[in-house]
Amino acid sequence: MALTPEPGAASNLPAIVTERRDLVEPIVVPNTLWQSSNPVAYNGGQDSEITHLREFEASGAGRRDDARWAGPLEVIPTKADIVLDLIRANSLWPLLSGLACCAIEMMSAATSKNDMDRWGMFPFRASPRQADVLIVAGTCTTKMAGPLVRLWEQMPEPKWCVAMGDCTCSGGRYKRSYSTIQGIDRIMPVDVYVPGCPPRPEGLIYGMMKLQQLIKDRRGHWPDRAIGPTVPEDL
Amino acid sequence: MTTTRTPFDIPAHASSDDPRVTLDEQLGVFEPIPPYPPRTEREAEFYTLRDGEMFVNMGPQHPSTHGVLRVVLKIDGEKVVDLDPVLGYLHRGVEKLCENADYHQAICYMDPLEYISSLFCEWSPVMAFEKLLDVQVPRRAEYIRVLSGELNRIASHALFMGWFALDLGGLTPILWSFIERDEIVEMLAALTGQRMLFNYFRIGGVNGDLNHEFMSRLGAWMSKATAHIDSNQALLNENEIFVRRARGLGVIDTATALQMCMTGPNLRATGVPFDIRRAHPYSIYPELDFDIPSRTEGDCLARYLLRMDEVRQSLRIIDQCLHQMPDGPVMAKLPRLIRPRPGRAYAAIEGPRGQYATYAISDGTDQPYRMRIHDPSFIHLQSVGLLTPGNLIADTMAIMASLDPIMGGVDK
Amino acid sequence: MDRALRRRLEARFGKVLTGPVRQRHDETEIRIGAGDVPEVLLALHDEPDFRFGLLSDLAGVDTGTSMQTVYHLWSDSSGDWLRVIADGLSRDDPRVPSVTFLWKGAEWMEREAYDMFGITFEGNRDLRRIYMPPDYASFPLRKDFFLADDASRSPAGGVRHMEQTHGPTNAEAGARIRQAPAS
Amino acid sequence: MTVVGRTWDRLTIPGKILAVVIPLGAALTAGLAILIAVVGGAVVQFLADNLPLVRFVVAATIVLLMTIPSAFLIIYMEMKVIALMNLRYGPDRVGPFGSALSVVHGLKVLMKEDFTPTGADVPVFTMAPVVVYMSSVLSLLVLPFAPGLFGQDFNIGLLYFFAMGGLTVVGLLMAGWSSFNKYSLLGGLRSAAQIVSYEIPLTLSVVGVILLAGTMSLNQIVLGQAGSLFDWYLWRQPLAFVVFFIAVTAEANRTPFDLTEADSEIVAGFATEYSGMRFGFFFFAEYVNVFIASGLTVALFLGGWNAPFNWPWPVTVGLDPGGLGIGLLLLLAIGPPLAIVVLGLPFYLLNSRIRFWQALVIGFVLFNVVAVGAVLGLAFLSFDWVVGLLWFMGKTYAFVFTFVWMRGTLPRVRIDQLMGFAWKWLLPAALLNLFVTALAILVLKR
Repeated sequence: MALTPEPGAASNLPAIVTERRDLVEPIVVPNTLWQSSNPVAYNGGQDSEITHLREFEASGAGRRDDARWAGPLEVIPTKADIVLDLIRANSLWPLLSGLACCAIEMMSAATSKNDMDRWGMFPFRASPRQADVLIVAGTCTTKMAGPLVRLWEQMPEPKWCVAMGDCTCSGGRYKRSYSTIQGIDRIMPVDVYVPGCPPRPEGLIYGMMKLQQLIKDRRGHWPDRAIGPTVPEDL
Repeated sequence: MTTTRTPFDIPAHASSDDPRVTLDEQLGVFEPIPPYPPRTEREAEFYTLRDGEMFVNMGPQHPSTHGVLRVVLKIDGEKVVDLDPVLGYLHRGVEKLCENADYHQAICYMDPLEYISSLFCEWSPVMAFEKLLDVQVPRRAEYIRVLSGELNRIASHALFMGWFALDLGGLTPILWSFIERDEIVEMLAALTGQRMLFNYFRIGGVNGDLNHEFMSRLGAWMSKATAHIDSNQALLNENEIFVRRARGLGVIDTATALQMCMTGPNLRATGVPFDIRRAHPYSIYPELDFDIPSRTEGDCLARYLLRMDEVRQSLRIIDQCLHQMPDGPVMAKLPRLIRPRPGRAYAAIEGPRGQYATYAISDGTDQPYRMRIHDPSFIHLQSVGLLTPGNLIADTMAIMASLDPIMGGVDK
Repeated sequence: MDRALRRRLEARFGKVLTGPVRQRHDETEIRIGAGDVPEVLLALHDEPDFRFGLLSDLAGVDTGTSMQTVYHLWSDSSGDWLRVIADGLSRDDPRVPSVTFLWKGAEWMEREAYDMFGITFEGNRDLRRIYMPPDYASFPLRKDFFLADDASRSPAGGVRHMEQTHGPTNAEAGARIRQAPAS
Repeated sequence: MTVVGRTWDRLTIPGKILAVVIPLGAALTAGLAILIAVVGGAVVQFLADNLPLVRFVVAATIVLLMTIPSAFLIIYMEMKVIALMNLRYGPDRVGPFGSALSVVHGLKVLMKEDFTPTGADVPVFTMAPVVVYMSSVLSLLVLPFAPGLFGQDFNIGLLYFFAMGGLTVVGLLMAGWSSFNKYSLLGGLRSAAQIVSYEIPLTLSVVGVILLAGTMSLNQIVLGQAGSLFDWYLWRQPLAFVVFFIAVTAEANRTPFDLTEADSEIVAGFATEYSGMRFGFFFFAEYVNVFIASGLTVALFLGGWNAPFNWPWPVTVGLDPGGLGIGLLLLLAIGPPLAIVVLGLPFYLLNSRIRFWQALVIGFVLFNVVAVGAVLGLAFLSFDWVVGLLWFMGKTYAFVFTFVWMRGTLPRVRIDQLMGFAWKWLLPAALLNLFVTALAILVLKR
């Protein structure tokens, strides 16, 4: 499907992404299909200034594979990775950080009725240094974006992110709001999206089990991660 | 001799609210001091350190801030000297969104405000819109509203109990209270179709009539509810450590509570039996027989025990609703598109945390011209700054939990 | 509806009122000038006729032509909510005396009104932004602040705060400021 | 492609493994034989001359290795017991009944990114977990597990124990200071205040025991409680037992005294900035401390490895395999198959859906169970250290369960209540106990 920009589109935006390399770079996926009825409302239509991920990519630090997956374990035969991934998949400590409504359902998923502990996902760590998976549960506002990104960057590799709820997946019911982020995949990489407003606890557990499957398929590898919304290759 | 340090001495660095976080290379420190000169008297006073004091930045991600509250604590050792709550990390602009939505859609934005007592967030705007429209709600709908509302109140108080215990270090109460909460929420899901954000109340009634699954779940739960609540409380009420920590902590007297505009259980714990269900009756509450519990101590333990008493009263109300519920329609006859006459309406109800109020202005179009949401969490969180100084760090969490704020309601 | 309250209010504040006392449902509404707010509220709070001890709500309103602050009070001597509207604040520089000397709890509500409307409450010792970050420039609940149809499709993708960068003069043709009804 | 390459390709996987292992084994054996022939005598002589040193090194190594499985066991126990107290299942997917989950957690922590925050004092930051862990491990060295089964029998064993336990606070303080984080600092200072305060009633409460036993060697203290249930020091020192148990809970940083890592107050306390295996060390040290606290309580007050009753019958297993002569060989050859068939036959006869080979498999499994049970039972009857170890571990894990139970039930105390409790109640109680004990000994001995 080839789409051409409409004549009225802003010219300072980058072209439509075509390669996988390009998908890694931008934080804000340029939109050329639609124009706001009031473009000035967004500070003159300027780009986002959240560029830390872009700078991180440019610095090349993310491409060093230090102690993330292989590191000192490179000497072990490749098949050992399967075991390591199994271990990682079965011990996912979420970060104890709820943003809004979904946090209650996240807690409900960990409590007696829907016991996430059964899969080894229970010890909710209060400190990001010890957490493996960031469940972004609830609406992320623009004021919260900075702290949230810092939390993500404070987590040690390997780490994963689960976007829980419509607000974190795409903006949800706050899609017109002046102060919410329209999907957290604009500021940080996301591995699993769990839609729903809020999703049931079973939904979150299903998402976490999907994450386990992804880990077993080696999805957490940093260079393979696409930053930004998941856009089809042919767009 | 005390040395003081003002914000001007600190080299400029990025604000924590700025997404482009850059740590100062040489310092490597992130002080919560704002990088600009103080703009108000209070800010200047707070962000000036005396000898031996330091700031601790609690939040926006902290296990016991009940969401994304950020509290800057000024501590001297373990003692909290002063604190400055920083809000807005969950500000979603609901009031503005409501002004851009029509009357039915506006109710949909209400649910996520106080997400563990959503029905009360819907109730006050619905009542305000009904006042604007001069609609008479069918009696059966009123009974269903009270019934589901009181169930939601019990769920909310159950979570309060769990969180309060969790912030005091207890692990088990929250899991036990979540069992009750899950049962109630599943029951309401059978009634409303959603587990948390019910979106059940409509202008002129409720969305649907009682159904079989709801009634059977409710009956099964009611038969064992009292025993469950008693066993959950036995875990805490007879626990010496818990009682010693909560008693005499964060005492607030009646005059101060009224000055702080407090309502609900937090006000009633100081000795004023002020409950909007009795003080300014609405719905069918005048026809129901229930007590307004109140306590005189005004401390954290009183606030906790008072909520537990309220749970018992709610059970009474549910029982009466089930026995007295009349037959009839559950929705008033209304046009699809609502255009109230220009005017203003104010409606307040008693929720699990206090007074939920909505002030709606209509300009004759199908969208509210202005919709002001008054939320008790927002008001009560304010008094943390009054109650905490002089106590220890651990008490900050206990006091905050005993006031029971929900950040969705605080930040709107 | 409490007719006696209306008579008492008219008798006590007859000179100060800028409009008629209105009553509808269980609400009584009076309008006063911004400068009279402290005296009127102090009288309502203290005098034995009224005893409005509880400030139920404090809100700002942008009527499109002027600003208002609205106080809702509750008294155990009356069955009505009393709404006090301080009317006629200028939209360029809205100023009104603070009521924190009566209700300390009004402080955050005034901060919120300042954050959302830019109303300056004189006497509030902590009047700074409460929801939006300190470097935010606009006042979102003002009527000349327009929302996008869909912020997620805007160029900045909703990652930044939405700011109001234009006054009503340079708004496009379709944009019209809603104005409150005359009532 | 050479001949070797083709041959290699034709080999099956076991063949490839054998082709590597057999030459390697042969070479190693040959090398070892030469080595032993050349320097063996000297090494043996050296070891024989320095037997205490050898014993110490071996014991330290074994104790160090022992901590890891016991920590895993306690972690699993805590997860499962707290889950059951919370009316949920707890881990049940990884391993049988989720028993492998604690190992999986441990291995995962091992493989996380090792992280040092900006501004941290790197050497101190790196050393802190090691200090904490080693102080726990070194305390284990004097703990008597069973008669003849202990690391080292110091005559100042108890003193050494408290000295090593007090070293923990240094590690926690190092962690709190070097992390460059205010929560860590608060946690470290809290732990310093807490452990230093509780060290005093802890030490004073055992002085009564020392007076009674007349020694500070833990082995001798346990021997002094030999006999039945009523010879334990618990009955002669009940107040000391209560004081000691409370103080040791505080020393091990367990609920309700877990203020140093109170996650609802100071995020994770001293461990806030630690990730990866460094955090793992803290995590393990906590559970090793639980084990040590329980073990010490058992050794001091509950008779250590002594059975709670006088062993009522004399145990003599007069088994002489040599007496059977050639019959032993026949028994070994015929006995097991016969036993397998005999054990499996009922399943074949009673259940028509089980085939014969399946019955044989069942018989084989049952035979193994029976054989292992018989050997263990024989060992239990023959060797007193097996009996002692079982009693010691049973009592110790009962106490570990108590610690877990308290964690599931109790809220956390506040720092001022904690300190006030130590100084206002525990210390006077410990002193009172000391004076009363001393007076009683003085009066009774005269």
